[in-house]
Amino acid sequence: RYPLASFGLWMFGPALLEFGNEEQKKKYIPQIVKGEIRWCQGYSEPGAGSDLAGLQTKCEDKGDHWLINGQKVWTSYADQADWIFCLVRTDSSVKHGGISFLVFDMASEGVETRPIKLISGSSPFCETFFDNVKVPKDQLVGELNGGWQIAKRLLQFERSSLSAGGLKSIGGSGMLTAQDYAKMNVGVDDQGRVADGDLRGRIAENMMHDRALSLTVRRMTEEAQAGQEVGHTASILKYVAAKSNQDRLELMIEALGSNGLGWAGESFTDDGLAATRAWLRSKGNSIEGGTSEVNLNVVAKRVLGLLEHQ
Amino acid sequence: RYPLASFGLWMFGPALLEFGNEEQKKKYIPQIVKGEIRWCQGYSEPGAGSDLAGLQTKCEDKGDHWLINGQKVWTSYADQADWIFCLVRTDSSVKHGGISFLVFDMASEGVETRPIKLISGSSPFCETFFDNVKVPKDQLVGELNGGWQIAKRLLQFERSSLSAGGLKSIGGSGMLTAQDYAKMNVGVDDQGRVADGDLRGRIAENMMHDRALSLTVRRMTEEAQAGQEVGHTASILKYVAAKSNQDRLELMIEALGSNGLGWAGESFTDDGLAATRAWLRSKGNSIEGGTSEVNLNVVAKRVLGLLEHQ
Amino acid sequence: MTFVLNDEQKMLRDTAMSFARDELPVSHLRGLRDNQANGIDPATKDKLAELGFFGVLVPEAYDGVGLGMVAMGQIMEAQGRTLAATPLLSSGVLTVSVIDLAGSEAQKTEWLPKLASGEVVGALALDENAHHSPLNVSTEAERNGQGYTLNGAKTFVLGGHYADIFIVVARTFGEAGQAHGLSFFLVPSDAPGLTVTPLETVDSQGAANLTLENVAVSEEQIIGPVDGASDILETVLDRGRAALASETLGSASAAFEMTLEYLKTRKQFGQLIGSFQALQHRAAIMFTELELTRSCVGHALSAIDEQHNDVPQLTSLAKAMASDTVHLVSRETVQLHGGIGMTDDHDAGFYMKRARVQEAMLGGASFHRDRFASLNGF
Amino acid sequence: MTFVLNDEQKMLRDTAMSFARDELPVSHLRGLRDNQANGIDPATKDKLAELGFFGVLVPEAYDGVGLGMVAMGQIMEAQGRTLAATPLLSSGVLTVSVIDLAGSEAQKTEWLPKLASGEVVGALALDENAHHSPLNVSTEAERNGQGYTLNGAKTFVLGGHYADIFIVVARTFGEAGQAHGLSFFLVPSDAPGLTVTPLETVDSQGAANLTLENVAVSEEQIIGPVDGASDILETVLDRGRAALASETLGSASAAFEMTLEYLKTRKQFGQLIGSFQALQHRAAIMFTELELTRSCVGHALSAIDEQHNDVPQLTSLAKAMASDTVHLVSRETVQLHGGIGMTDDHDAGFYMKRARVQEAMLGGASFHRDRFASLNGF
Repeated sequence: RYPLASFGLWMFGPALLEFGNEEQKKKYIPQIVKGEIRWCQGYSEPGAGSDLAGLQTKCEDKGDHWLINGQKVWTSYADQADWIFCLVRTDSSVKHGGISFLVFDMASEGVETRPIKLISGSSPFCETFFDNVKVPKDQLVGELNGGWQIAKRLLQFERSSLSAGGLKSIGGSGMLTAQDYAKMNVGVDDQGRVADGDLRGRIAENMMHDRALSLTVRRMTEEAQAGQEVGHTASILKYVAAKSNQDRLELMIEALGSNGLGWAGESFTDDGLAATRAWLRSKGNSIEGGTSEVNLNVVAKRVLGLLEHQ
Repeated sequence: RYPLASFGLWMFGPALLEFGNEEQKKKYIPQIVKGEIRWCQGYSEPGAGSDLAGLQTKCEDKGDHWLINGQKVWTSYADQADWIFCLVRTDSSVKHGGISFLVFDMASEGVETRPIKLISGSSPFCETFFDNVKVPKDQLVGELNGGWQIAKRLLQFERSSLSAGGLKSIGGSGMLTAQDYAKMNVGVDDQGRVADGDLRGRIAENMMHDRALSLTVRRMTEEAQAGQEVGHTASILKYVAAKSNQDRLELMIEALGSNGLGWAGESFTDDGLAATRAWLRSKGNSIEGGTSEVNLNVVAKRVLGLLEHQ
Repeated sequence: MTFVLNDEQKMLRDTAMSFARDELPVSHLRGLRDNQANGIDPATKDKLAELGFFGVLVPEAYDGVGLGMVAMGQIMEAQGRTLAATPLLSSGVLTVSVIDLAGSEAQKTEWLPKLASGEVVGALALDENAHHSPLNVSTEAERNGQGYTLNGAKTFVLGGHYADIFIVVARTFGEAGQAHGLSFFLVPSDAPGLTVTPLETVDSQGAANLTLENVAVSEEQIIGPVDGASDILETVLDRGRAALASETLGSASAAFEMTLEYLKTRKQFGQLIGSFQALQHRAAIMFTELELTRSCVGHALSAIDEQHNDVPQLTSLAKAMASDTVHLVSRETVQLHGGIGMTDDHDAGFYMKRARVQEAMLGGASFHRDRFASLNGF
Repeated sequence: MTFVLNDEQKMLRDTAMSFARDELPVSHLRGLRDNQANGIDPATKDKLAELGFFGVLVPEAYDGVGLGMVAMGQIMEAQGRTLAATPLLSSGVLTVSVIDLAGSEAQKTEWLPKLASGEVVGALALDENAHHSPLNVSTEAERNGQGYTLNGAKTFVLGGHYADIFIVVARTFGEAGQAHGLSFFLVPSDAPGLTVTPLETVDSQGAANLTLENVAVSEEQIIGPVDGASDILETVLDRGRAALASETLGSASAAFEMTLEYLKTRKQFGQLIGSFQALQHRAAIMFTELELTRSCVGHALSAIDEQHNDVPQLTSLAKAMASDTVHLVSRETVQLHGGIGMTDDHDAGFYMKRARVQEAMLGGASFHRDRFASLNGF
């Protein structure tokens, strides 16, 4: 069985070490390390996407247990997970200061999951519903109403894992490229250049940005090794990676022509069908793990020091 | 002598007819119609560009006269004008409701003008300074503190005159085009196509937008004749005209290569030099008469009905 | 007037808009997809026929209404708004135009009434490669005793999965790439040697690949001059491009309106997302491109009806602008909807998928920029 | 390490940055312009020479410091920040590189020390057309008894108005467009038959057109192999492109910083204009492009020093990215400054004017996208 290691090992584990109490560490860390328990994370809600702190899943103190009601969305692999770590609202009079962090068993009564079908087809994402779910009191991690601090730390882990390489693999590296398809489907002139100079120029421009992104990742690595501050440079990566990958796949679909317009069936090549699905899936790159709009806000405010309206 | 008809005849005249008193109409309208008096308009200030109502030129009531102190900028032909119609601040406790509309003689003591040199060279624009300028009381047009209403009406006249055709003539129609220069300087293939397919595609795209703009102006005209509401369509024209003209001239400079990089001298052709100046001058298209940013705000709010933050 | 509809056109537009809105909403396409109908929908076809839509370009003498391309554009735009899956473009525009412009009196009398009534659905089988390239035809029509024998293959034939008859463009002379030597052949879908393979396409509207193996056609099945089809073909394609540009404009407009509505209702950070200035400017830019595209499409349609001599340039303008605009709008539609726009439950993806088909068919933006540049001498 | 400077490079960078900031601010170029100096500024040239900048690429054996392109890139970037008008690119990069890479021992001994000390200023006379096109050389070098006779014309020669000597690329064989048949000739600016016409350029930095009418050169004035200059030429040009990309990056960065400062101080509607989200996003996008460009420029410079075999691809990448970025930033700089940015009193226009020269020289973005695509096999 697929261990779903990433959520436990890379994200929840480190957070638990930082924010959990001794008992919790003793109970969960060994399981995480062994990969015995498959974890999922309950963060986004239908009304709380970019504005995660707007979440409304209600958690009431019932004396001997917490009572959870609400809905999560984009819960990866929720339908296969054993446990969830979850942000809930324990105080609705304040926004960030009314959020708590709980863990509980996905087999609890009142938990239901429903897989989400994407525009590109099936996905690991689920909607997760909580209907009067009872959670033991000792499964609160950190302080009551102190969950936002843990959430922020976890988001950092998530964003750093959505690096350039991470995104590109979504698109399926090893596939043929836009320029391959352009050569095959549009043809070349006597110097081997893609006959459509307009398309060729746009493919070259995208390749250049892609190359520039790789070089920027390399520059950051070297600068970090040399002890230089690289936070400013890092802030642009997610935005650029999403845009570059999306543009790359748009060009691939354009170069494929009608070969890139299939959904299924033997009249299309596997490569062509994979490109189409990858193109559609890539549209999520600029939404998941922080939208591009939020990325640009962050660059403008934290890096460039531009203020909000006063 | 150049009558500077436009400001008097097209803008101030109609406004005077609407807002002036009988005496003022009797005094000024005949002069305007005969073109005897050259008018200029005192609107923008260094601190009040897009936010025109932020103007600070002070006008004090001194019993038998108004006393004006302050500075105007972008006053076209101020150095050749006989009279000015001018927005001044008569109440600093409110913004729009503290503005009044005055006319006065540019030969008044305390008026000074200084021509503005643009990045493209000399221009009709001036800075205009008022140092204790005395203006007779009967030269207030409309109500005291009622000048903003007149200003808005005048801005409408101005924007409608900055139409597609208006902008293009700034760039000097009749000049050779980007595609002409591309053919001459980049060369063509055996089918007569510009050899640089990337540049060629971008020129075609710009021509298409330019053509689309002309067709949109034509569509508006026909729809207006047919009694349809065309305000929504009109709102995009200034923005598109500025962008299209700027892109056109950027492509022309690119196609000209080093022939487009001259400032003066006989080593460059007159056409090439004119293109360079037109290219630089066109950068003002998206600033003067309402910036493109303000245009887009207007479309978003008035046409699309999007709200401000609440 | 070029841009203002006359009363007849206005009425047709209203009818088409109501019909699409009430009977062919996006959920209708979703239903077809979920039932594996591959865009085939005889009930809808019959309703369209009843409304007379298939006869809009058919002259009255052949039981059509002969209203022209401006009228047809209104219907196409309406269908584009809701992503209606119909064979109107392939049959009512492309097939009707070939027969009307190139056919003999006998051929017109035989086929146009049937096409106008929807009794027969036609499709134009032209492209053989992944990219639209009208002269790039290798399908061979070899002279035999009684007529011709066709051999070759056609790819991604619009409406090909739906068609009762095909207009096959084949080469009676010369080589792929040459204008001279193309001819039209009318081939029934059940002709021996013709294989029609339906395609399951990304937009759920379907299309078909054809293979022709020794398909025998008689002299009577030739439409128009032998070797001389290419001029008429270009005229027919320009009608198709203008019609498709109208459809594309409709889709882009509807996707934009859906997005605008979302900007006005979705809140994040306690604010309507449509009150964020960066999104306001992006919405204003989309609106701008839509207005520009509307002018180009309207002008192309009326230029065809008025037989202006710059129709090729104007249809390339309309098709390129419409393609670029729907590309922009479909990307922004998903992005501005955020996560919900990525789900299959939402309509955003349907617009995006159809958009790429609209862009590619009958020449993408890059094809038409190239053509526009050549027509402008550079 | 590719991107991290060593101590020597860092020191040089600091020196160059301080020098540009303190002694060559944009007002210095403005002063030169207002005095009709056409970019010629002997005092600055002498200071650059004192700092050793002309000898950065000259080996120590010839009185240079031999620090390489990464080092040179730091100086170019510094000069780009303040739009310094100097002959460093034409003399210290292009001329030095031709002689260092192609010259004989005697030629190096004669010229490199003089170039390193700034005693002699050189320029590379290559382009003959409005667009950079290295093989498109028609200037003819005809064999005569004692050497060669040169006839032809060169256009917009960088630093040509400044130069004491020219490296003239001329054709000893074949026709314009061919790689084989090019040779380098060293021609003093006072050679009989050579006319140097200074150009008054938009960026106020100057350049020159050359005409060569029966200019006689001796065997000793040939640099490198007869007919075989094109490979070395490409290497030299790639150094020039990387250096110019560095300069361009410097200009774009400085213009961006100036704009950012303005966004933080200018108020309209009672708000800092930098608090408007649409402008914030545009600023963030500029910052992004600058960061990407910085990586490409840094990598191109070090790849040259480390003699990677993908230098051509990397310099095209750096030059195209730098050109596109400075284009974007220079447009936004004027636009975001509004009216004040349109006035000659402001520096925005100086950046825009220099930007178009930086973009066009040694190949614009379109030239380098074409080259990059060809090098990548499509």
